[in-house]
Amino acid sequence: MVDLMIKNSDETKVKSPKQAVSKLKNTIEKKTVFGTKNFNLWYGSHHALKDIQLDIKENDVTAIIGPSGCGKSTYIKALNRMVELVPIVKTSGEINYRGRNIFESSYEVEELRTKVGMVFQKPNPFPKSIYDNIAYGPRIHGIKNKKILDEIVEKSLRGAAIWDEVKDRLNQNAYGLSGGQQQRICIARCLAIEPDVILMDEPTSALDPISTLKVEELVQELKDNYSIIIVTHNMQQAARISDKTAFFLNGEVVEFDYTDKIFSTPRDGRTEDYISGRFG
Amino acid sequence: MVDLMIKNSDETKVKSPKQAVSKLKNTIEKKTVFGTKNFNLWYGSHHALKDIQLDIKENDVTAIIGPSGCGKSTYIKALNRMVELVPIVKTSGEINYRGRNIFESSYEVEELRTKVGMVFQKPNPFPKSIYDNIAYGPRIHGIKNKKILDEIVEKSLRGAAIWDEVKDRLNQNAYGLSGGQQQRICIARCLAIEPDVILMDEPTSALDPISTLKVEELVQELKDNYSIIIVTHNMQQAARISDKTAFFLNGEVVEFDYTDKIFSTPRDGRTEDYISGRFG
Amino acid sequence: GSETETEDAATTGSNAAETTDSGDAQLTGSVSGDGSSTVAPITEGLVEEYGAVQPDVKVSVGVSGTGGGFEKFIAGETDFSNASRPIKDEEKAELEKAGIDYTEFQVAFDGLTVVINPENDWATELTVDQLKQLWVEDGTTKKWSDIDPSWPDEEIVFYSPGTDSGTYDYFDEVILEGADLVKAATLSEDDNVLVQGVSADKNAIGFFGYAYYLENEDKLTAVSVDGVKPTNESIESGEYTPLSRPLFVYAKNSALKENEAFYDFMKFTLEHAGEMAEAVGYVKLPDEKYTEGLTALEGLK
Amino acid sequence: MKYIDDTVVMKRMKSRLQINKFWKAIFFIATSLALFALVILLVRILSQGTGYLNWDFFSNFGSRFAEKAGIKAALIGSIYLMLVIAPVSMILGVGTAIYLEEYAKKNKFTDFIQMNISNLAGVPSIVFGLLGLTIFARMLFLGKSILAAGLTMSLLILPVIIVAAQEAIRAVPKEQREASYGMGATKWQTITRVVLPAAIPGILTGSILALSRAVGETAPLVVLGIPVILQFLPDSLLSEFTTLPLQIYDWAKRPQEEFQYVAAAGIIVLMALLVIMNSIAIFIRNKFQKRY
Amino acid sequence: MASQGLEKEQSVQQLIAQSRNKKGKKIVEKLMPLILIITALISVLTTIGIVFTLIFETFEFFQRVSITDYLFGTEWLPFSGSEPLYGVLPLVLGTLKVSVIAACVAVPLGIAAAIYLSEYASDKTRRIVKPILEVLAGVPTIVYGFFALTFVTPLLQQLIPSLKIFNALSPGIVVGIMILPMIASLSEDAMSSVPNSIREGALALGATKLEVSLKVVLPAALSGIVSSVVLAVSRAIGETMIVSLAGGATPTFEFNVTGSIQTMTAYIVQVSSGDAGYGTTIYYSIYAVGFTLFIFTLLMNLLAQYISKRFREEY
Ligand SMILES: Nc1ncnc2c1ncn2[C@@H]1O[C@H](COP(=O)(O)OP(=O)(O)OP(=O)(O)O)[C@@H](O)[C@H]1O
Ligand SMILES: Nc1ncnc2c1ncn2[C@@H]1O[C@H](COP(=O)(O)OP(=O)(O)OP(=O)(O)O)[C@@H](O)[C@H]1O
Ligand SMILES: [Mg+2]
Ligand SMILES: [Mg+2]
Ligand SMILES: O=P([O-])([O-])[O-]
Repeated sequence: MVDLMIKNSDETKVKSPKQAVSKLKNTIEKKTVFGTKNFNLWYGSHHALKDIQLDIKENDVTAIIGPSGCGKSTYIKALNRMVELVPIVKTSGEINYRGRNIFESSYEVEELRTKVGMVFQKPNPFPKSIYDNIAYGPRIHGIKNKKILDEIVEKSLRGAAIWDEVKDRLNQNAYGLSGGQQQRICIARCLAIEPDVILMDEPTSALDPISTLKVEELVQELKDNYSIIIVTHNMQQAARISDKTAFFLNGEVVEFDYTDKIFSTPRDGRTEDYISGRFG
Repeated sequence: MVDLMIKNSDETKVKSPKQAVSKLKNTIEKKTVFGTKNFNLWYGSHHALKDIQLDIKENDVTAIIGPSGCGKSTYIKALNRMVELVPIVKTSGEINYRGRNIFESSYEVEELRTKVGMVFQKPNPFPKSIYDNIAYGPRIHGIKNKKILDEIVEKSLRGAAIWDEVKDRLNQNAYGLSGGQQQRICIARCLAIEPDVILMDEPTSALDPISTLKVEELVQELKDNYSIIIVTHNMQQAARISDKTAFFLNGEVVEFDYTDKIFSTPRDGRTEDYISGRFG
Repeated sequence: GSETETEDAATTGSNAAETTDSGDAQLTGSVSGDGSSTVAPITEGLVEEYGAVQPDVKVSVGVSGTGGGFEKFIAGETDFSNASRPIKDEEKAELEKAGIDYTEFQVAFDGLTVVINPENDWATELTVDQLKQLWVEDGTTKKWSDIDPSWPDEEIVFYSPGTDSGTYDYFDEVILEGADLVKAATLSEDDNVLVQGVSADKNAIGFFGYAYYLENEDKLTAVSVDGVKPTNESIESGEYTPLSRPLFVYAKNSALKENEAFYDFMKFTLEHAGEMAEAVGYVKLPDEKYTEGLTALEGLK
Repeated sequence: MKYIDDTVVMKRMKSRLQINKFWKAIFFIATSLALFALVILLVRILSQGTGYLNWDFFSNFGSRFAEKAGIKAALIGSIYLMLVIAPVSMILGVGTAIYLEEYAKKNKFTDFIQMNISNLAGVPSIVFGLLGLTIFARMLFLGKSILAAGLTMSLLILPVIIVAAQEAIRAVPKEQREASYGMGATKWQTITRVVLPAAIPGILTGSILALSRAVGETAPLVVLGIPVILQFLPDSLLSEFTTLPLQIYDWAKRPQEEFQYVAAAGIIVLMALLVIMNSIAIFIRNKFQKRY
Repeated sequence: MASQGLEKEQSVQQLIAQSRNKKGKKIVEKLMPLILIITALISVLTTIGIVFTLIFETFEFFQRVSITDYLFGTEWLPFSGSEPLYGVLPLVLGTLKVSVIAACVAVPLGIAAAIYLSEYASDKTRRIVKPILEVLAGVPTIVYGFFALTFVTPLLQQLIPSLKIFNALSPGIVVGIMILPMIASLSEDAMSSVPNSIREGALALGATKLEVSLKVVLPAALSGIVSSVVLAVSRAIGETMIVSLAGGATPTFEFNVTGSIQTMTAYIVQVSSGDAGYGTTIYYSIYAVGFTLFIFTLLMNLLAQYISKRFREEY
């Protein structure tokens, strides 16, 4: 896979010296967060992910695009083993998180998930106060000290760029907020346990344009500290915010490369068809 | 409104003589099916449609585009008064169907809806056999003769380009079909009462690419006999299949014009932003 | 009832010193009984009055019917059982099997009263034979004229207590001598319904406890049996036969011994049953019967 | 060729609309009829019983005199009974529901439990009475105590509570659970901190309705032999006691006419208790109506 | 990871790591499913308990009375001094009469009310009427019993002079009133769970509400409606106090509904609150009747489940 990556980037038409340097740096220096090897996944007899090979690098924003039903959500949910909540799921192959196969039987899912946070398609705050929403993660992991919790809540809400909007009503129910605010609360909730990676499954698809913009900006800010993997059906969004893009089709990775490469000169005809809106 | 139309088409850059002729013909000859005058709609206190002015012509495919929540579905549902199923809805202004205001108190909705068929976003066949699905409409209108019903069913299924796929299993439950097939069954069901206008609310958004293509082709065929109004969030789709496009934003009609005009040289900056994917 | 016994043993211990014979001393403890719905009103009155004398003794009485009461008595769940008929042989055997010794006390008379509609002026006096003729099932549809040709040629409407009541049993035994009761009869466990039925229909006849008749004297006519009308006097004196039946309380001997409160309550019962019976519409026994009972009770202490 | 003749369609339209109106009226009348039955029932009871409703009625024990008869023992007994039934049935019911909804795999055994629960829901209450008599009163030596009756009634309403709790738990969106798991929460943490708090209104509503059924039940208590004549209040779970429906049943069977009115007064109290419980349920349902 | 904000320069992940691996959490995680499965088994134990309680005494009963006499006998005369007869059919017939009458009252009214509430009534009406109906379902059955005996029967006697004080008609109607809310409420649930999209599909074709209700919603909700009816009827079969009070105590094998009857449940009440001695055949007979009743309701319930599984609509 690493070979392939280098080959890919060789093929890329380098547009500017700066870009070239940054890409080279990426390939050489950036550590792999998630290494996916020959990964297959079945829902019962339905083969939803086929032989996935994909290396996701530290501090990148990686976008996953593809038409409905191609397996985007399935893949991202495999990364924190959320997909196992569906009882009929079977997998083969490996997904290595920081070098260790997460499907190893000794790997505790709870441990993995404290490292790999997730933001969902529909904002899903708990029907609790804003404060309790953010404090939920730290609390379940045994942090009870009120002062520390207060700090974590503030820091996370600031991190999710929503502190100013809610600081005066931390005790109100999170469902009183607008959809966009709710989604940022969910991001803040995720930040509260300071994960290493953040998975986002179409985080803006239920939001209005302005909220979408805010979340997109937030993603750009977060990438300094987190590795982010984002599923989106909005190609412009992928183009705007991601460093790399993977195009999924029918459970396969058709193409995975730098985002500008994918959107300017895709290697695969199907990628081109999809990007130009011929289907999906 | 008619003035506006002419003005609009004057501004359009005419691309070929043939097109020019057709447009001219349109403007002069085509009758108005739905004339919307100063139409407002509120959900409780939420002003969802604001002062809509829109004239929809006979045998056109009119696309309605716009970001989520802008009022597309609300508008299309106002055209057959489906929107009244929401009890808190209030309206003002007029929508004239073939010259008569559908909100007149003496206008029976049942009568209107026999004339104005509708296809929904999610396929919604009845949990009955395919045959009974199609025959439902004619039956409620009192057609009991088995031979006539048979003919109507066949003709409608052919019209919806699904006859060959289902002719051998007309007695099976419609829910056994794929999503795309179900959607064409719903179109056939709508054709069976021979409506004058067909409203379609994102008819392909729940479908796979191939089914989408089939439905799109079908729309093109149907326009010879029906006036079609189609809501879509897929701009390429609007560009591919419609004659005219209305762009909605926040409950207002920002721009309404020939589709090629909208997609090539929109008058309004917001239209351009939307089309180029800057939001939505 | 094992835990009741231990609990009671403790209370007996603490009170044993001062309680000699009368109920002056304050007792605690609990007493439980069950059984006949016929006897229940008397017991209820007694429990109510006893509460004033011994407020800390908890007496509870269920109304499961004579048979239901015995069932619980046999299971050892109750200290005493009210009955509107003498104990049956099966029940005796079961009690023996369960190792429960008991004593039978009579507490009052109930005069089973045969009633007719006030408009009925022909059947106010009946003999036991006529009663049997009326009530026995013989496969025919009965008319008044079948009994006496001078009576109307109209169908008789029968009302009887439910087949599972002591009242029915007693009537069946003494009048029908074990033969089946007429099938056309309307049976009800609720005596009020019988009152209602007879008072609404000119051709109706029914029977039930004396108390129900007393309450509804204005709506019903009581039939003289073999020339005797049911009254307090005729029942007490034994003149009203064979339809006056004794009502019983069966007490568990071991409980009388071990449970001071129960002993005291039984004593109170025998001392006051007569007046209470009259108060709720039954008939008291001749005084010597109660004295006999008290003597027997004394011996069981 | 056109199959649908516009003029025919329009002609038929009138009669179709008329038929619609006619049936709407029929459906409305049917609904009203049910409500009307309730009104008659209430009016009758109120007109008979209000005369006997006074403070003495609440503060007196039973009596052989109608004027002195009160429901103290029965009312307190019914309330005590509820205090046993509520926790027992809710712990068992909610526990079962959590097991079935959150833990149980979809297999034959789970199906069997589920089927068993629906069957139990249909078992006549009197059969539960026989069960309670044999198991609780006799085998476990609980006699005619509050505990024995409470356990019997708990089993009687258990299926209802299980089903209500299952529905409430199922109604918690799976996104809520996913959010919790996504933060590394364990299953039990997710259940106690996310699922149950969200499901509590539904569980309570269902439980209160089930409890109100238990309060009105008579038949199992008759079989258990719960006493009607007593002049004391229960002081422990093993005390004997009586309940409202039994007391009412006993009064209604008395020869004296006045006791019919006393019974009606008892019914008013019982119905008031039920209406209060139902109102609490409705209040909870409306107050905590799902917000997601 | 960024952790500047926190005191002691500790990151949240470090704090988490510290409190990880506490034994308690793991034990709870393992223990709870076990505790919960025990609670789930209580319901199974209850059934087993019921079956065993009934079976032992029923067995004793059949030592004394032959099964064929019991199952096919048309005379139920347990109290007859001369020759007691234990043919259960009159009790079954009494039960059926009441249940059928109850169903005749409750099914049409209940479904009509369900249609009204689900398809015609406004949200507000529904929110008010449904709880009121639930009150009706919650009225204690003894209250209904006296209602039947002292109100409905006299009323009916004005219309049908030949009606006896005890009859099948009046308790049948009142049991019908009692189960009506159950049918209305459960059917309404079934109908409102038919997705609105399907309703809209029909309305958009110009169908009237009636046509939508009867030809689309009703068939789609049929399994739910039918199983609500079956459940309600099974409730009617098991109903005790109403029939004890207003049905009478005369088991007859006749098909009229104006005369006194006895149901299986009423017989059990009669004996368990009556005079029959412990250990007598009569005493054992209530368990046999209870068992019969149990089988009846079991069959009804299985039928309801079968219907709702077999005919569940997919949409
Ligand atoms: N719980 C499930 N059980 C069975 N099949 C499933 C399940 N979830 C998803 N699938 C199937 O797996 C395939 C991939 O689904 P997935 O949700 O990953 O698609 P997606 O790319 O996220 O689509 P979308 O853009 O609609 O979210 C689809 O064919 C879907 O039908
Ligand atoms: N039943 C309703 N009650 C209250 N508000 C509603 C209702 N339906 C829609 N709205 C509001 O009206 C506005 C327009 O909604 P509408 O469904 O017409 O949008 P749309 O353009 O069709 O969006 P989408 O692309 O998501 O379908 C939105 O703000 C929505 O929240
Ligand atoms: Mg997805
Ligand atoms: Mg829409
Ligand atoms: O309750 P009984 O007196 O009829 O047994």
